Amino acid sequence: MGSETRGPQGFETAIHSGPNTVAEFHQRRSVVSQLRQLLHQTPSIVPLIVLVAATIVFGIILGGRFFSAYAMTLILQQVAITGIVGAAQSLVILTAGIDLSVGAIMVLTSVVMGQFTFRYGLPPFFSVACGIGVGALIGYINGFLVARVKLPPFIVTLGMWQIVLATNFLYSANETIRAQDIETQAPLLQVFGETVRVGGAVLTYGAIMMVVIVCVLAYVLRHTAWGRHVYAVGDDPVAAELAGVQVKRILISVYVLAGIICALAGWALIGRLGSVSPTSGQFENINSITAVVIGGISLFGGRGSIIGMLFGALIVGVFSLGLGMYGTDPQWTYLLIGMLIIAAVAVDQWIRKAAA
Amino acid sequence: MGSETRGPQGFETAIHSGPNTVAEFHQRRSVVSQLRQLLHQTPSIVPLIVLVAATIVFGIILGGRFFSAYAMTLILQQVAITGIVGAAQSLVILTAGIDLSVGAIMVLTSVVMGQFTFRYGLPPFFSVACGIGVGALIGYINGFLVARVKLPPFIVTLGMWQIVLATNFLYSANETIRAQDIETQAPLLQVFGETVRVGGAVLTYGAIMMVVIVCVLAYVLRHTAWGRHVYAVGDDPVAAELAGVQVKRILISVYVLAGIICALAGWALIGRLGSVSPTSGQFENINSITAVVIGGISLFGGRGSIIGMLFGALIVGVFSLGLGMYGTDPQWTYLLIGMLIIAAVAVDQWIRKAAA
Amino acid sequence: AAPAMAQDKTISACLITKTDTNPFFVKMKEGATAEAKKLGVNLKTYAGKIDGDNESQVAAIETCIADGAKGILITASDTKAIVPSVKKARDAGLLVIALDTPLDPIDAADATFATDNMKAGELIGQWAKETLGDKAKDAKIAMLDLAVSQPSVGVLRDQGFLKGFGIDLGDPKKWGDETDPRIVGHEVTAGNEEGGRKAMETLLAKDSGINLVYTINEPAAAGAYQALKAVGMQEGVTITSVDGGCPGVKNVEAGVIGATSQQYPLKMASLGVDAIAQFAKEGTKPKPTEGKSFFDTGVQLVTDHPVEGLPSIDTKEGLKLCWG
Amino acid sequence: MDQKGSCVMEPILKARGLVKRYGKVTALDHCDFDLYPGEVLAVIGDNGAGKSSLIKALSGAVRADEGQIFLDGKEMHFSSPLDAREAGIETVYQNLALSPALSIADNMFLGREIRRSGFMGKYLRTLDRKTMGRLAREKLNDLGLLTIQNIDQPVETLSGGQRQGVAVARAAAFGSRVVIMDEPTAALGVKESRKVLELIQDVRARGLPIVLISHNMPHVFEVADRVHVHRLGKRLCVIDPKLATMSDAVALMTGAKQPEASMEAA
Amino acid sequence: MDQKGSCVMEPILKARGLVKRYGKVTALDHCDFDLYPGEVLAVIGDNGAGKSSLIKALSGAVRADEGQIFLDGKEMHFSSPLDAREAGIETVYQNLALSPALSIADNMFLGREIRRSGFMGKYLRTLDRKTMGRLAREKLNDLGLLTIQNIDQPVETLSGGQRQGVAVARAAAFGSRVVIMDEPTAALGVKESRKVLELIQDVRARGLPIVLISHNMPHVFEVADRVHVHRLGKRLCVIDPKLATMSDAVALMTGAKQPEASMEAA
Ligand SMILES: Nc1ncnc2c1ncn2[C@@H]1O[C@H](COP(=O)(O)OP(=O)(O)OP(=O)(O)O)[C@@H](O)[C@H]1O
Ligand SMILES: Nc1ncnc2c1ncn2[C@@H]1O[C@H](COP(=O)(O)OP(=O)(O)OP(=O)(O)O)[C@@H](O)[C@H]1O
Ligand SMILES: [Mg+2]
Ligand SMILES: [Mg+2]
Repeated sequence: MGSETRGPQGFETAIHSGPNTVAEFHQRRSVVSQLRQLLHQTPSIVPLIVLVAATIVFGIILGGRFFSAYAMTLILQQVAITGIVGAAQSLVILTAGIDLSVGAIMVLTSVVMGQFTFRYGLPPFFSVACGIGVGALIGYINGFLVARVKLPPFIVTLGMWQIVLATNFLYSANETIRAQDIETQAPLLQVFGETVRVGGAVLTYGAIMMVVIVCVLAYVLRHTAWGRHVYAVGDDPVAAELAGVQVKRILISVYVLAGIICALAGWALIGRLGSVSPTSGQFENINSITAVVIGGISLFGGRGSIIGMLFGALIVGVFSLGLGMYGTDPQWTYLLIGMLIIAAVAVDQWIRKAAA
Repeated sequence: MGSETRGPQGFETAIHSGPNTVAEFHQRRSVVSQLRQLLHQTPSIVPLIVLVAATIVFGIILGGRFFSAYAMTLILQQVAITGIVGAAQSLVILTAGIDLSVGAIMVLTSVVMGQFTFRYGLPPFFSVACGIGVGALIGYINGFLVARVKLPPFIVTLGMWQIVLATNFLYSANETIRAQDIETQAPLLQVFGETVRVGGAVLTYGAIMMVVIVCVLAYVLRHTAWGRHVYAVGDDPVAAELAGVQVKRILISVYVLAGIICALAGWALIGRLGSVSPTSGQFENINSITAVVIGGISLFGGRGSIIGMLFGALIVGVFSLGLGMYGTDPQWTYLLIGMLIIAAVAVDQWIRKAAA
Repeated sequence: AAPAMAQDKTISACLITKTDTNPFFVKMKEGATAEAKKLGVNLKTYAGKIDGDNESQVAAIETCIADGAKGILITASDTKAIVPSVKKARDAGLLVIALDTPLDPIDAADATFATDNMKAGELIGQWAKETLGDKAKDAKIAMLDLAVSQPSVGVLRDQGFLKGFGIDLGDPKKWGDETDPRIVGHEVTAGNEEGGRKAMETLLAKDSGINLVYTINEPAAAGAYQALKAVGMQEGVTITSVDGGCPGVKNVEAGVIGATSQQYPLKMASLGVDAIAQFAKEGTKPKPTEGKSFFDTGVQLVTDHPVEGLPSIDTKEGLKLCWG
Repeated sequence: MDQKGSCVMEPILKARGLVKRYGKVTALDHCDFDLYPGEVLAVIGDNGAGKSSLIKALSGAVRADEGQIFLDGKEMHFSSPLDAREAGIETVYQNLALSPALSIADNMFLGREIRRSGFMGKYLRTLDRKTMGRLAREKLNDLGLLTIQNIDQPVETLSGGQRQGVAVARAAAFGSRVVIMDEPTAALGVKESRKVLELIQDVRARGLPIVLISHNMPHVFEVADRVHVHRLGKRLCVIDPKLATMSDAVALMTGAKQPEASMEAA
Repeated sequence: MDQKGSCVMEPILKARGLVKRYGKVTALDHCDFDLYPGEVLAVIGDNGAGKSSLIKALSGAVRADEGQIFLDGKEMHFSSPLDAREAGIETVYQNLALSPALSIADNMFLGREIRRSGFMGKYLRTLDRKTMGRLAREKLNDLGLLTIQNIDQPVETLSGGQRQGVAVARAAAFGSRVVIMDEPTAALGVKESRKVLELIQDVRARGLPIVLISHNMPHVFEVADRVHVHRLGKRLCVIDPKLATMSDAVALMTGAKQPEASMEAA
């Protein structure tokens, strides 16, 4: 057994005399590949470009009516709800999940805020808190089922969507609470409908809240440990777990936070509509997913930025307003938005493929 | 360099004198674990058990009315459309995809069959062929985008859903073709509405077609190379590709076949409604996904049986009819079905976890 | 107030419908478009995604304001919830006319051109009661409604029917709380054939003795008929409906539907467009019908089996007046 | 750096000037390759040198951006692993390429299923599970590689070593021209590795040439007839393990030494 | 089969009677384990013997069904890898546990991020990227393991060997009590493997005990102070590589031989 000496095997001695660099290769540098590289590094640039381009095109077609401060801020108002819900959706999708119940949570919480005030006569402040609590609770149930029982998010939230919506109709008895009543008895509920005017620009607090939520989340996702962990969980949950991320806790916190943001959206919805209407917002799940996808966040999780989602929502807003003003049949608008969705991911895919 | 002899390293000689078995372990055998094992091996047993249980419970509550041949076959009739569409959905989900456009394809193809006959005066047979062609074409576009452009199926079919639905409304001009007109001028379109009566049992050709499609697909998936490849693609597309499966071709063929099956569902829909109505079936995508999920097919692809989907559809049918006959508020029905979805996957998960 | 931007010479107006998939609204749109073309009004149309989609309608109103439209015609999805947005539009100087469905409160709009949906329901309810005669006492009624969210049209027609039939309504603002044993059950149909058939089947399984069917609209009625036909019960059961669309009236003619209450969306739409054109030129607003808080575009019972004391038109007449 | 002329045999598998780029990285940089009939050719090189990329290009798993591949002197254009397989090249990939939920038999016959004879097979395309199961068991037994009880159990229920065995057995059983193995023993224990090496020698004995990628020098020097040294995306040289030592090989692949004529294979 | 009594030191990491079942398989079957301060303990065994399962139980990645784990004599109940890490046990898992889309620095500090000092860090919980970047670079350089240009590049852009390096460096840099490495060299080339072995010796020189799982006998016998032989889910024996030969080790782990007192470690 002559070969059984301890220490490095003989043939390995040569290593130390070799160059100490890792394998390196020539790099090509064409303009296209450099562009792709840039786009890859900052994925929210693509939706930004599309947004600017769409705005310019509609501006040229529709002229001053569209390019006015009023119309521009109107878009912001119109996407406020989708933007806020989209922020919740982005969080969930970054963890490689999906939340089909966001719109339902939003409506139910707005109904809770309204009914607690008017049916039970609770102080509006307290009702709002209860609404947010309900949002957090539903989020917690979603999160619990996803993280602990390990059910696929699609199914959990598909079921929850139906459950919450049915609860909403049963609880509200399909009754709308009128704007006048809210105005006189509980103006706090409408606070996000208040506007700030700067020249022709009309900003609602709701729109401002959307921007604030997105900015805060962008900060949190990028600059805090929790944010990094959200990305890690979406990227590869097993690896994240082994690397010391508390995957279950992160997942649950994400769903709870999404529920809370949806409740804020519900509050903003009251401001936007003036009234509390249990039939609103049933399609917010599709709208928010659309915004997220056009904004370049990967449905497989772990990649994308929440700012992109905001651009995505605005793109849809620009298209709807622009096509509406142009006088297109609404069905054509849906058709174009359908194509936009596919085109957006196709571009995204192209960038990724190139720069991988 | 004494250690550099050719041939096995010295220390390896001991191997051949060792036992030649792979590592083996003790096996536990409790009743629960054996049950889990059985359930794991034949995943469609769970939905079957739920189905039987639900039928018995409703039978006890509702008595003879529910346990009649009429009510039983009625459920079959009511789930015929969902079952056919669910067969298409199952195929797609087995490849780890999802098809949100199934319902839209179904409606559009039924409209094409109707309008081609009545607007252009084409022979019904030809119109039906055109409808099936349209279904295949849309399926092909979906498949192309998924397989070749490599876009996520969720996005592709989300966009396609909106595009097809908008096209449907634009093309049909929202006009219904009346049952009487079809009956007199193009009875072929209604053929799947014809009934076969056996005692109190009333079977439509549509329901029979559903059973036939499911059985044929069950055979194909289990006993042909194509079927095995569908599972392999859903299981791990990269591995399947390397192992010699033509992944792209399989994916495209699956989406095309799904489109064709949806077109057949569209034909069956005309039979069921008597008329051609462009507003029907918009939520068939959600219904079919629900059936697939309750039936135990994994949304991650590669696992589950199409027979399970049929049981899943029947479970939903039993619940809606049972609750409807019991006189539950329709809202409660929605709520219960939402819970059913979550419960179904929770049970499934439990089985998998145990037997993995 | 938002500025009415570019002062185009052409008058522009908006039509906002609940959905653009229901034939009723599609026809309304066609009527409005035709009238607008005649008057040289630039009409843009908007719609919600489903019945009850209030948000899309709010966005549509805002778009119209931004677009500098002179007036808005709206069939509100949520008659209460839309009010603040309507107020915004009126504050911005637009004429807002509610079509088909009055707002709540009704004076939230400048004018209302509407069918009385409660009345429409009452007519078929009364007709059914008279037609069944003595059997009305122990009728078995299937109620095929619109949606679980109970949008107001659905509630008004349903409750109108029951009122006309002489059933105690409970809370007239919602269906499903009645205790009369003659009602077999309420099911929802989404207002289309598929839903109509499934709902009918479910109720038939519940009680195969059903002999009277109320349906929210004629597509649902057609679906219900298919379900009855499938079990060979089409002869003994009376179906009533609301709308008066051409396929519906033809179904009355064919005996599929016993009676339907016909409304006039084309009339509503063209009257609305006229009113906006008038307002833009002269600044005058339309006046409501004498004795009512809205301009009633009328509803008539269409049946080939008229009953004593209930004015109705036959299907020949109905076909002349039908929409689409 | 060219193959020394004096060889009378034509290479069975030959590649010239292969280039493969991944974004910024050039994984193959005008790489040449020669495999002669009946030999075991080892490919060695640093991590990231491009060995797997070379193998993938040869087996159709990726398409090279430039360059040509010849099988028996005929230029081939493989656009999928299936093409290569149909030409007789079987590959064990570094990441195995087994479908976890399918059975062992299904996996072995994936993409080359056997249909029943007669009507059922011809028109209904029914698979002949019995024959496939029998053949799969035979092949596994023949190779003496595994003691697997149930040929129908899903691959995911096997241990890592057993899976590796199935993949290797599949390639060895079906390869008709060339068998390629990318690090077949990386995750294997001492005993399991030994079985794979024995298998390689069995296959060579059947006359099939084998390409073996490995980081394990003793294994390489034990079974290889020639050693292709890969460095920085190209073939640095081909050495003869009987003339060169492991130290030489390591020195060459890490760049500590330049190739010398004395070590090169004929 | 118990540890021979005569050892004066207490094990730093000790396990008794660990049981772990996966469905039908019992991956750990009343397994014992002892790691003494300052030593390199190698764990060897066949594929599927349960080595990774043992390591996962020790590092909190899975929860054992039965049995106890002691760190410095105190019984521990790890319910997640984080718990174990906070107790000072760092692990390199067989499948690395890196997040591909995150940067090298992010990965190194995952779960132990450093916050800024002052208001930003305390109330806004802002991360101190600068410090983390600097420290990450220092650790990587200290270990002389990698020549990585950009500490902020995503891990997915690294080659397999470089990734392995990041994982090993992370464990070595942060382990305060015990470092566990599960086949750290399986996918590595000769040069890269050598660096990892040198690193192991560096870490031992710093006084940290190491658990090394490997199928590579020469490596094991080169660096290990004691060798834990794992067979059929339990510890068969612990041998002293200075007393026993590689042949003995292989014979033991494959079941060709029963443990003898003469080989066992003190
Ligand atoms: N799909 C891919 N996308 C991007 N880069 C890739 C891809 N596959 C390989 N590379 C890169 O190409 C180079 C060569 O990789 P390859 O896998 O061929 O190396 P290798 O010699 O097989 O290394 P190892 O010994 O670690 O398996 C590496 O730098 C790797 O990062
Ligand atoms: N997550 C799991 N689910 C089911 N079975 C598992 C799981 N992890 C491990 N096993 C089984 O447990 C047994 C021991 O596996 P383990 O990974 O601990 O072996 P190992 O000694 O590390 O092998 P290797 O040397 O191949 O890494 C094997 O039979 C394996 O199939
Ligand atoms: Mg490789
Ligand atoms: Mg292991």
